[in-house]
Amino acid sequence: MTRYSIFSLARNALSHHEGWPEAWRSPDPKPSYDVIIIGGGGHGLATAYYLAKEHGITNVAVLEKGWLGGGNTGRNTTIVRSNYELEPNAHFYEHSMKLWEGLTRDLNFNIMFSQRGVINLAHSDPQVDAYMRRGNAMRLNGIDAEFLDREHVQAKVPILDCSTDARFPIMGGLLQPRGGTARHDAVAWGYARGADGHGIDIIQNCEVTGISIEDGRVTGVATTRGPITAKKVGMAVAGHSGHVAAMAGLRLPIESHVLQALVTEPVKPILDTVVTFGAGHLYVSQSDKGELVMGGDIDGYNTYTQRGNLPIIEHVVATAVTFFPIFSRLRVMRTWGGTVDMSMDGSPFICKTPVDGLYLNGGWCYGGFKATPASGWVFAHTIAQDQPHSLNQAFTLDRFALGHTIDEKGMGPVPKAH
Amino acid sequence: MNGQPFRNAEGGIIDHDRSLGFTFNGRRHQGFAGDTLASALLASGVRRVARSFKYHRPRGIFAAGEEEPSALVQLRIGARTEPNVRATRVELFDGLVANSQNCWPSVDFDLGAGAAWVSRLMPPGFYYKTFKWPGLLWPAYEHVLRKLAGMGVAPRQADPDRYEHRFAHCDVLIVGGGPAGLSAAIAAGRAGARIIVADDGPEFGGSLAAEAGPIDGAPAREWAAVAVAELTAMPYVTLVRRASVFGYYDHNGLAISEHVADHLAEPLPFQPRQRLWMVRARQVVLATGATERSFVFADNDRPGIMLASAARTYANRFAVRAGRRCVVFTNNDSAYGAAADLAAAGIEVAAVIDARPGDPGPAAAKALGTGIERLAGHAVVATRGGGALTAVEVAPLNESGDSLGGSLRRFDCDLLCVSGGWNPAVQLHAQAQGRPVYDDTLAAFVPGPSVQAERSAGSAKGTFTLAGCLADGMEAGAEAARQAGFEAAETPPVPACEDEGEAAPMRALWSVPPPPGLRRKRFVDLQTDVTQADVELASREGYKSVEHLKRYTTLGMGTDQGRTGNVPGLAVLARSLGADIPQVGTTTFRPPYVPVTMATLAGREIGHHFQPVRRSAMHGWHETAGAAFVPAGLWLRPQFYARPGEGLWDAIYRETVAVRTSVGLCDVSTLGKIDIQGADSAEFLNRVYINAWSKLGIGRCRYGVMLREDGITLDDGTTSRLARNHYLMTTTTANAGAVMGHLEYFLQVVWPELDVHIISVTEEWAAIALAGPDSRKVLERLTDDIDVSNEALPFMGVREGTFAGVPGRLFRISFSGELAYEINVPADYGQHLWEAMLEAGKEFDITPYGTEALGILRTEKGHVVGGELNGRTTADDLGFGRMASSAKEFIGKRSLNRPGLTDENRKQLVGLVPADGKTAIPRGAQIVTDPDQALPNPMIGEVTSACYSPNLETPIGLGIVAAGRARMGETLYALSPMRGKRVAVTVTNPVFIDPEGERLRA
Amino acid sequence: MPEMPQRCSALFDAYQTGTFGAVPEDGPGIQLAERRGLAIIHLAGPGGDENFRTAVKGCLGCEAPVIPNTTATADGRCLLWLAPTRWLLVSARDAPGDLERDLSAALASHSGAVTDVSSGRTVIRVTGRDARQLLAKGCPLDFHGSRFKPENCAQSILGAINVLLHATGDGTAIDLYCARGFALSMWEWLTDAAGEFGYSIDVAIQG
Amino acid sequence: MFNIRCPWCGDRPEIEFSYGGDASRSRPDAPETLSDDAWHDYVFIRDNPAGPHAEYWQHTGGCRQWLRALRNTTTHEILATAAPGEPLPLSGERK
Repeated sequence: MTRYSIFSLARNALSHHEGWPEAWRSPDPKPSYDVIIIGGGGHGLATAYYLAKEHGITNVAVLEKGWLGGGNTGRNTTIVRSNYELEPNAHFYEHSMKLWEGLTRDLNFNIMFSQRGVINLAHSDPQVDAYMRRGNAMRLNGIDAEFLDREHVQAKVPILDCSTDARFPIMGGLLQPRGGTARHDAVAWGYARGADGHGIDIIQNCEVTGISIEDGRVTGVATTRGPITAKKVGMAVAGHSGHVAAMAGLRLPIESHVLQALVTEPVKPILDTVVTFGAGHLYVSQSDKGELVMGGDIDGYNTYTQRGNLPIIEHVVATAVTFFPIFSRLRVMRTWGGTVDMSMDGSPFICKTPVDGLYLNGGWCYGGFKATPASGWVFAHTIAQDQPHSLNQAFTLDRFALGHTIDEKGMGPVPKAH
Repeated sequence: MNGQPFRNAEGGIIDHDRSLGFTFNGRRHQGFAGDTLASALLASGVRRVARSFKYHRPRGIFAAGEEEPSALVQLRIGARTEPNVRATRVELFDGLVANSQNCWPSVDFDLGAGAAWVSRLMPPGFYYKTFKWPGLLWPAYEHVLRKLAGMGVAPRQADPDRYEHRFAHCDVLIVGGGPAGLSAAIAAGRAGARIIVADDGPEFGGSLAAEAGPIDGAPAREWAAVAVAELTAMPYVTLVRRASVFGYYDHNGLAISEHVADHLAEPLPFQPRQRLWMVRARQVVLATGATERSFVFADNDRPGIMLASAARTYANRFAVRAGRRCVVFTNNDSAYGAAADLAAAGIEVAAVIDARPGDPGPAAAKALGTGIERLAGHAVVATRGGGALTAVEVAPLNESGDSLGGSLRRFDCDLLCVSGGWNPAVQLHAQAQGRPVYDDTLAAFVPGPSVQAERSAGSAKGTFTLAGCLADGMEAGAEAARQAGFEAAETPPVPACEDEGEAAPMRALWSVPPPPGLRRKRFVDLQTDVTQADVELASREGYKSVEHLKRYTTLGMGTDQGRTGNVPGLAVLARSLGADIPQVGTTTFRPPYVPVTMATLAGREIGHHFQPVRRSAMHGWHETAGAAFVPAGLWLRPQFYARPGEGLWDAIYRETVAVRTSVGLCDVSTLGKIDIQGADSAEFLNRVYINAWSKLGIGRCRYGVMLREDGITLDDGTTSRLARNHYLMTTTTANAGAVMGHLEYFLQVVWPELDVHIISVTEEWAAIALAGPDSRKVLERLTDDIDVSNEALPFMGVREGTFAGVPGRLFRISFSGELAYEINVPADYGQHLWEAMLEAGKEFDITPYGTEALGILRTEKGHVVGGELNGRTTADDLGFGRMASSAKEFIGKRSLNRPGLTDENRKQLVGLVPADGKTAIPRGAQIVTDPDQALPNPMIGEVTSACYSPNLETPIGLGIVAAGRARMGETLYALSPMRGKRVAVTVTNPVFIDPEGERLRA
Repeated sequence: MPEMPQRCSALFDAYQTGTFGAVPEDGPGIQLAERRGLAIIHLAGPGGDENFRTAVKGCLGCEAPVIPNTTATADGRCLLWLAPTRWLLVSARDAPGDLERDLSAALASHSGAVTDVSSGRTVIRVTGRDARQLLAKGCPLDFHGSRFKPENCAQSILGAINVLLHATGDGTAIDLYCARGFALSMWEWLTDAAGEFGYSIDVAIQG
Repeated sequence: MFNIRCPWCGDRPEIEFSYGGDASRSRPDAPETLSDDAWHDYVFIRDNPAGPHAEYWQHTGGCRQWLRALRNTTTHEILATAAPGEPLPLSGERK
């Protein structure tokens, strides 16, 4: 694996960049592996990478039905944060944050992690209290958080309409300074290159069509490129967890919904922070290219179409123009949708399943991208050790039966509400 | 003609008599009515219009329409400024101001062009490989990179214009008003169908306006005018100009952005600038045309290089010569007509370079005529020039197109017209879930089978002759009408066009090899500055999927969505992979097809109208009294009423104390109110609440708690029995809508057999709480038909009667814990009653109080609200466990036996007081046992409500604390690191005032 | 005991007659007027039950329509279909309390519910040549004359506000019913949207 | 922007409706007689199919009636709608 650096770039520039090797191989699947990861998105690739790096397990294949990073890794709004209130989430996402902070160097691939801060705006006293409660929990969990009152919000984001007579006046905001954004595609590519460097086979255009189980234990998978046996199989296919798990006879507490996002045409820097709203659904940041990247609520019904509809976009944009009046004349350039696993409490699953040797990573709702490093890290641990790490021991399938749900929003088993 | 050296004195469809002045980069220019900014700039001889995104190379005008990748400008100044506007889409108006963007200090001398010098260090993905060390410096690098990127600038002020939405319905929506679209409209319109025709230009006709040959022996534009006149006379036809259909959604829902007033300096009074149409069409005809494309060759981006069709449009439509001397480079017949028109307009055509070794079709050959040199089997391989084109190099091309033969020949020229073939505009078809298929003959993607009720016609379908487009349109329009239910629709006869003869096949040529030894950039995508070498590098590095290519190189990610660059990019990728184009496939086509302003999408529901405001019947009084308002869902509620000179907390404490010592009144109209009638009403209440309702007497009310199906508390409130089968339920303000939907679900879906009718009467009744020790005395002055004595109307009693002359209902309930009542009257009388109560209470110094005082009063009494009803607490957590009936089934009961819900360590509602009796308990604090414990410090609870109690003269709070009920008297710590506060708190009973309830029963 | 006071409309403070907006030469395209003083009663009951229907007709003189989104009118009283078991009774000639009492009495032996909502609804009449264009700015219904016909009613949304629409008489006037709390927002929505066509606000209609 | 055919009001756009989730299961008549597992499945587990999906909607922006729809989750085609007590055509359910 060629190390990337300014020196290798300069050296290759001399030969007109004709000497760069492939970032990862495109091997044919072998008949058998120790571990198969279904899903070549960020989570699956990170899992493979950490299986090799942390656990020395390299006889691993990542099977991807399309192109790697082609699911929600390439469709999200690139936000990274760990501003959770409930303990299991807080510790897990904070572990992810720490991995993010070292990821560029760990992978020798600049994933352009930009800690520009994430602000959640509050528009009423109860919301202020709720954010205060969350921020205090973060601080007591060792996570950075600050409360900005209206004047400080205005100073940090001068283009916000902070007038006191606004329809939903901004009363303040919860800031996580270490939050920010990362280049989403690069995360998949960096992990793919890293995993490949450890000898892991990343196999694109290979769809899993069946999961083989004998005596309650997984033995391999059927694929469009033939059967492959494996001692352990991990599913990391969020958005499609339901029907992949169904191949193993499992039914999940998950619905698939579409989450839409959009970007505007690029403009010179006007927004240096990630901003989210408590009145109307909107989160927005500005990419390094200058595009404003926005997301909002899910469309609110089961769908696998990976495309959305106009009303949600209208709402997202109306919210944006209301709070950022200068956005009005900017133009939306692209909209798209991603299919997300909405779980019954808004929190994920990283766990063993009732089938021995079969592991589930899914239920990410909106939160999958920022979880990528820790998700791979603990999933690798769970697979390698056949037991969860303390960071993911709460993210089980049986938490509903046991009454130990992790419900940040308190909306109950209504997936569209999380 | 002064100042317009490239304008012909006659011709085109502009108004030569109406001169318009405009300013570009600070220089004054002239154009004519009917011009676009691009045509006016070309007429004035302005060649360099923009700088490119990455390398800051000089760029000119490349196209004449929406597909323009290069000539992006900053249009207008001040609050109406707009970045990244295609000069080709701007209709000229007098006083227009435009500037080049992404360059400094000017478009002619741009320091950013220094990027070209280090461009070798900037292959695709260079940033992934660098800026990693030292890690801390990435923010600094990023800061610089962000400023370099970004193209135009956003306005600094709010938008002064207005934007509208409208819904529309039709039998047939026709997208595009060119030859195929107009034909389709005539066919469908004559059949009687309700149709909408949307065209993105200022006038209908598309290429008929100037580029097409004669129809029925007359200029094509006359036929178009007759067609438009016929359509305008049809009552069911809507023609929408300047309207781009940008989104094709489910169930034939299409979105149009109409530029109502962009062609004016500013919109007329009350006129929207732009309008979003949301159309539901039974059938759709896509007559969206086709986009010409270029070739990849060395330095193919200089100002002066232009699509052949664009140069033709400038000549024919605008009477503008896009250059003095031109070379035409083509691989198909269409450029010959262009060459002929350019020659006719007075441009010297130095040569036609045809990549095809053979002859063009007869019509093309005829158009070319004699006297223009034609080089067959040749290609333009490189260009010369500084800031703009000065010459091209031409060489013979071998059969496979991958090497050059013979020697270079140079043609001096200032205009190179390129025609690499045509891409049918399949985007909307693809958005409608159609899958475009690759047509080898056309070397282009054409529409595949339709999934929704749509069909393509004309060049959008790959039909490139005028007669073919007209015939296509007629057939598509008639077919669409038939499918929409107008079965008798006939295909009108196709008017006579000139016989164009058989066109010679095109030669699929994407990229021309460079002359030996010449290493110059060969652009695939002009807007994103992606070159052939970039595409090849991406594929070499493993980014072989077309989606990886797009993301790694940014090919097609520009504001033009790769209109001209995508297909050549696919071809180059295919070649470097050794695959063919269909194998490589396309990226997904996503809305919007053309960029749409955020304002158009937002419409009028922004700012103060972002969401409607819900107001109580007494809102006007509150406003007059100077209340501060707080949003509660969509409601605005009075927060407090400060008197002149009074501070916020003074007012709140005054209001609070007034209730405890004399009497106050509060607008509680926002609470949800649900009227329940029917023989099974009590049974229904039994099923939805945890407690029992069968024995509630008429004229009595009761507090109830309802759960979600997972056993968690959903809502609480009182329900009153008004008559034998008639109840009135109240809900919290926040949950009113959710509870109504929940109850309707169970009545309509689960228990349809119950004889119960429910209706929300929240809006019918104004509700006023009257609270305080003097409240009964006030009440006695308001009503004379109800005995309000304690004996006649005890706590939790309900009566109907008359209040200040208005019939209404009286509830003896108390949220504050004082002797209190709630009076409901029809909302039309709400303000009357409110004022009458103020009058009646005058001698007791009756005091209106807002939500802040209400919050303190209920905290003093230990009543729960949102912080406690947080969607994670059970009824038992909140102290209502004993209310749950074991004798009956109720919603959520079955979930209560889950171990996590019966865990004795669950967080339970408790009261909190500061251990020192005076330090305020911070709102939003978390509760720990040891404040000095190293992080992470385990939190055993949280403060859910906190305030200063002016009645107890001490801070108090409510919290939910693990096993809290077993901790009475224990000292814990409320920590708010966000506010830098830590307070020792003692756990108490959550009811601080009158725990025995003597006051409210007084 | 004081006299029964006047009912006070939610639009009382905002209501100002006159002509506004970009009025074309042939006059404003929209006329707006509030209907005040109506008795509006919500009626629930088994629409399919012949006895119930007979009782309703006996009391009101008009049938409870069973075809969705249609209305029935008799003698100044109009029943608008809301749902299979729900109607809105609107009368310009009855006092709300009397009508509620009479109807309740007539239906006493039937399943059903009679609820006075006269105060809870605000009614705005929109007329003029651009009336349907105006409504199409915020309501997704098909307002074409062949789809939304005279004496049709429909419940939908206008802007973000739930609304009941009734094409009264020959269909040139459309009455909008919205919840009282939203009335001012809807009024602002309508008057803002109508500016483009020019509009007049006429004296409120009593009944 | 899809339309849903309200069994009473006819085709109306999705913005008039509120989603009510999976309608392939119905609430058990007597939850107290159900096993913990069966109740857990009812409250929390979904088939979540890629294809026809029976689901509840409420016409909240219209007649406020709940209804069931059979909608293809891969195309958004509405295959059928029905009032709550009526059979949902094409869904394969047993009456």
